[in-house]
Amino acid sequence: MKLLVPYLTAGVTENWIDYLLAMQAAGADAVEIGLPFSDPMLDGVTIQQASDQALARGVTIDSILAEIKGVPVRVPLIAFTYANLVFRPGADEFCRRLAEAGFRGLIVPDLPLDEAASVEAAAASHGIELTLLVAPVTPDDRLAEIVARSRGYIYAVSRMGTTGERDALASSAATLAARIKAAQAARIDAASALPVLVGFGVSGPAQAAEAGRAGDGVVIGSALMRRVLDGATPADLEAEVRALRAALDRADQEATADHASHAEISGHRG
Amino acid sequence: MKLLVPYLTAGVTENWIDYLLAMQAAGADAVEIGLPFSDPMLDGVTIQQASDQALARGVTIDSILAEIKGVPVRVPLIAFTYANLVFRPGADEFCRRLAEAGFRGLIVPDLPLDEAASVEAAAASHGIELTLLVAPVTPDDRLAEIVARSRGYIYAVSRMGTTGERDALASSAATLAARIKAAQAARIDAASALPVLVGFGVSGPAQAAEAGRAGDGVVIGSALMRRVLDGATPADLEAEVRALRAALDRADQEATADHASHAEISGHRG
Amino acid sequence: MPTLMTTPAAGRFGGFGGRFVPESLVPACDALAAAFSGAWADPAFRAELGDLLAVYAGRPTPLTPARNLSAALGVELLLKREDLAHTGSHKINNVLGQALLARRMGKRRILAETGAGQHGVAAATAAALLGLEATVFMGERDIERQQLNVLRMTTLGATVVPVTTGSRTLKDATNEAMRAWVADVDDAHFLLGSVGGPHPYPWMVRELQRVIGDEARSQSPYVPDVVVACVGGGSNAAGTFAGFADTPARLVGVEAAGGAAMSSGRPGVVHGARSMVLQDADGQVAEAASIAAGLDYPGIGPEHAFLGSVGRAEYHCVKDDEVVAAVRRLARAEGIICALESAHAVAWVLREAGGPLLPTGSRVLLTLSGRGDKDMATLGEVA
Amino acid sequence: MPTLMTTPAAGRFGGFGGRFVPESLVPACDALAAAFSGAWADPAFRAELGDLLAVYAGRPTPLTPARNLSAALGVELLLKREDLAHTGSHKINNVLGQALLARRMGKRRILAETGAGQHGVAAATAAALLGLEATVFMGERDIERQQLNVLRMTTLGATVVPVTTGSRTLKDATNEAMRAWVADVDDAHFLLGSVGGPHPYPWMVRELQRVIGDEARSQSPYVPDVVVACVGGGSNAAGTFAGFADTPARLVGVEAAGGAAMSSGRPGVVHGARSMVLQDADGQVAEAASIAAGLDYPGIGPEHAFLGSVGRAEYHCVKDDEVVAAVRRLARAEGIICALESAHAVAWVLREAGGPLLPTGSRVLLTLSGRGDKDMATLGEVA
Ligand SMILES: Cc1ncc(COP(=O)(O)O)c(C=O)c1O
Ligand SMILES: Cc1ncc(COP(=O)(O)O)c(C=O)c1O
Repeated sequence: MKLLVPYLTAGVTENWIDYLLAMQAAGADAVEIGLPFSDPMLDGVTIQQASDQALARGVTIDSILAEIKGVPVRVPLIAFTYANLVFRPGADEFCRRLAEAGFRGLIVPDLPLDEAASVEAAAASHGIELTLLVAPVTPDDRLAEIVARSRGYIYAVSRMGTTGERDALASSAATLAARIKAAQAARIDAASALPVLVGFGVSGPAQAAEAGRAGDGVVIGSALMRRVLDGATPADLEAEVRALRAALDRADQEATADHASHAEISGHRG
Repeated sequence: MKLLVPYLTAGVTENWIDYLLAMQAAGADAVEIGLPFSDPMLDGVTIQQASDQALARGVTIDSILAEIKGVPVRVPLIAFTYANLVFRPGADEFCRRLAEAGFRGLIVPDLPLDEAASVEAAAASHGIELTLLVAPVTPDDRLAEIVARSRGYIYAVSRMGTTGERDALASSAATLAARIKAAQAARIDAASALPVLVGFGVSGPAQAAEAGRAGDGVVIGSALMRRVLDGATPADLEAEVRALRAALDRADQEATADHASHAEISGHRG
Repeated sequence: MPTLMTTPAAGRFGGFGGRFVPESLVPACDALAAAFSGAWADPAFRAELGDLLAVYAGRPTPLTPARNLSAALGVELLLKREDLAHTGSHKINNVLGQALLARRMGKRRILAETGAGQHGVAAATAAALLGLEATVFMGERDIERQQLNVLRMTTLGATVVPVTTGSRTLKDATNEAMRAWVADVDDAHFLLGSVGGPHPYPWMVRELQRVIGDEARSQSPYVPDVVVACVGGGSNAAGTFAGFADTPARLVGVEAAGGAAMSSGRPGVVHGARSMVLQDADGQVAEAASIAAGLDYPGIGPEHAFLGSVGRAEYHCVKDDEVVAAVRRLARAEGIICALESAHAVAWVLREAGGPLLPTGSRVLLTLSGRGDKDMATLGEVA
Repeated sequence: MPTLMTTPAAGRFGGFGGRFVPESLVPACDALAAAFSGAWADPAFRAELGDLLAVYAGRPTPLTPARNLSAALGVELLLKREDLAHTGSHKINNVLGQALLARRMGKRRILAETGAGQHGVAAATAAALLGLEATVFMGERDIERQQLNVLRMTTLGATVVPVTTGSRTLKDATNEAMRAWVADVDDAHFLLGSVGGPHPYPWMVRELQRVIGDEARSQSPYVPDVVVACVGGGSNAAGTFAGFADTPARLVGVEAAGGAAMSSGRPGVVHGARSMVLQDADGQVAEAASIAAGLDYPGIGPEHAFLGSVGRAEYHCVKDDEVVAAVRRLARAEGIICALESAHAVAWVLREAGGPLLPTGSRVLLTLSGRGDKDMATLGEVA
């Protein structure tokens, strides 16, 4: 089965939790929860706008975590945010609060390998999986190290660029996923089994299927957040995610004609 | 008798000749006719405005001279203009045209002694008297030379500054007139007999009388041109000049109680 | 004295600096660091840059004794005149170096962020001179208040991209420039304008700006007691300080009260480096607020955070009204209209001269980072 | 070669020059000529001026090879960078000299006329530096199109007097300044901005500007074939030519087509000197019309009239649209935004390069008299 991981900016609207539940209902395998940051350096216009909108509504990390805590989600939640929000309270405290709110994983796009050590340690001590990103330009030796150190899954950045919808999936996505797979094949530890998710600029069922074929699944953010910003209801969004789910499953069935695929995101929520 | 020389910007209004006749009728001993120049460097705002207005009406030197030629004026006319208008056709040609139009004299305020030779020669050859100016700052030796070379009269610039009305006559006027008189007294030629006229910033009967006491007469320009620009009729202007005449005559009678004064501007118009 | 202002290992200045960038930019930062190391050690590169600085940019800039102000204030004030450098500020020192480097690296384009527009103008200038395409990102709010510089950039052939996100000022322009870099990292060099950003920028830009301090040091008849410069990102200050770090001179950076990362900020990570940052309790970056667009920035270069933390440099701040008064006072006393940014340093001297921070008789060297033509409209409004 | 550009006897350059001023000003002109003769022969005065030019005004200005334009045009083009001088043009050379002289003569005030505002800014600057009061006369029309410079002058503490007479441009401002001088000749020095006016101005201002030509001569690796400068009143050209008058270099002055006193004027007397003047059949001075406020003047300095009459210098003219194109071309090719005035010289080179007036391979030295910041609004309008 190919994994579907939609992205949702926390606090983007008052009823943002309803979108989260809709994503789960539509068959998401996990959800990336964007903790809005004032300076989202790696995000395209859609997610910038969603972040600005959330911050303008007055949400804080505390208010987001408090809201999320009581929500009946079963799928793993992965926090997606920037380094400054992690370091401000301290990586340890930050991860503690994430864990307490029921988060499973953390992604910090402006925290490359070289700067990650302290956060990796803090995350590990709180049972939070710190997922690292691999880019098309990442050299082999570095890629191998990222594969070794990433937890939860491995995030394959499909293209050089920011998040955001694109007309077509970049060819670099397939190449990169294959390189990651190759690096995993050279290992015998748990890292060899981590799913490879393709993200950044995947939009629509066709691209999702294509990205799914390249890796073990997809992360879809801007395409969904665009709908939310444009006023889609949770039900609208659920339909959108269902369509992605279906496209992904179809791609998977075609693929399993050849060989089996057993990707899974470790752990389910409390 | 003290001499009264009013100034009139040629062409300032369509009926400017009427002002000239009014001045004569009111007892002017001579009239300075300003030939308007685009850049009247030594004139204050009033005469600048009068010049601008005349030029804006489209007058030219030719048109002015043509208008003046047929006019029944008996008093001497003295052209007051700037060097560039003299040199443009050439000093000789310029003076020829002045003479032909019936002018008696010429004053060029931006033509100091040192630059005057060619114009002096041209003027002399056409019977035009080139009057030179003396300023309060003119040193004695230079003043003596101006006295020697000035023709028609000697123009005592009453103050350091441009033409234009002032609240009071500068004390420099009396001092300068006295210095000129002293320089004349040292001579035995015609220059010793030239009238000394005080001008630049003389306005109103009281100042005219005061200036008249200082020298042999006054030139009054801005104060009259102000009235013209403000819409005074020729009759209004005539009254104005009569008042000046009366004040000047009164001052003279008081003075002749002491000693006789016989100033005259040489020559009367054809 | 600690060994300061040398090549930082892995871009770290004590606990500050580093490289907090997307994985996509890591190879580019590595390549840039290697290229700059190579170039900086290459006499031919140094000679070419030195030649441009001299015959093109007008270096050395003079060190002007401010005789009238000195007499009035009771301190001896020397002004390092970056306002006389081509394009009107110290920014030209940095851009010429980076543009030469970009060409050496085979890049076709440069991307730059700008606040006051001085860096944007300088970057557009260097790009024109060296035949590179230039795209300059500028916050919409800054575009409004720095029209003159926008016109200069477009006249130089640069494309100015208005940034409409966030506070629509320098920090957002920087985000946008980095986004554009990620998308075009092969062809484009990100020509950062100050000593912030990921390694190697803080080191590289400081090295390119040290010409200010080196010149001033050799022009000054003595080692001054105090060396003062304004601090936005901190490049003119870093370049100035570099010339005096190994002397007993006190190093003073002056920030805008509304953008005082050192005085009011906390450690944080923005734009690729760990440094001092104005931010709220969550870590959301605060909007700075200064009359000087070039200081309207919530962060500061990491080396300053370090120099401050170890006590080698002091950082103070001045308020907008002091700054406006300083522009006027300097103009009337010395006939020099400096940039609002530079006037921060002047304002500090005006305020402190004769007091405990700057006792009577002090010998002060102040870097006048730029000229004030660009600020005349702003100044007209507060008249 | 005739003996050119030496001290003119009684201020005469052949049949041009002289002193056509009201008697009230004659003693002041005499005193000024004597004072300048004395000062110019006084090593202490020269040293003080030289020091200010170096440590304050940023001299020497560089001589920049315009490599990209040279390659494109097929001529070797060197730019003398007066745009880098303090206040942004060559005008500072003259004002520092005259302001020092004014102080030496015990004057308390300076009066200045200005067109583009560059001379006004420079005069206000020198006055501030040397503790003199400054009053600057500026045509209302120029005030409108050079707002930036008006703000600079008032920031420097000068009083700007709008002139509402005549064409409300430079010539009228000059009239007004001379009127003001007559009224305050004891206390005030009339700080004329170009090589026009009565003796000693044309000679004095040329001597104060010859630093341009002298520097360029010593900076240039060769005697150029052609030396080019724009001509308003003609001070930057005169200063430049002075350095090359005794060489075989051709001297070329470039006027605005709408203010081409040499090409379209006739001998005449304005503002105290006999020279070439745009005028009508009566001798009424014509209004010039140029996009460059600093060239919007119907006259020219008398020495140029002389150099032209004896064939030592050539004078050509270019049109506004060529000038605008030249600003843009230079900006994009070399990263230098020059003043609209200076762009006249550039435009002539652009037009003639490769033609009979400027054959391929010519070595050209061009004085870039000022920078273009002040013209950005104007340029924006013709975009
Ligand atoms: C004139 C001037 N000074 C200072 C600065 C601040 O930059 P930094 O602190 O990097 O010198 C700027 C930035 O735009 C500037 O234009
Ligand atoms: C930059 C610049 N160049 C040239 C001129 C013309 O003056 P001149 O011909 O005396 O050099 C001016 C006058 O304002 C100017 O500002």
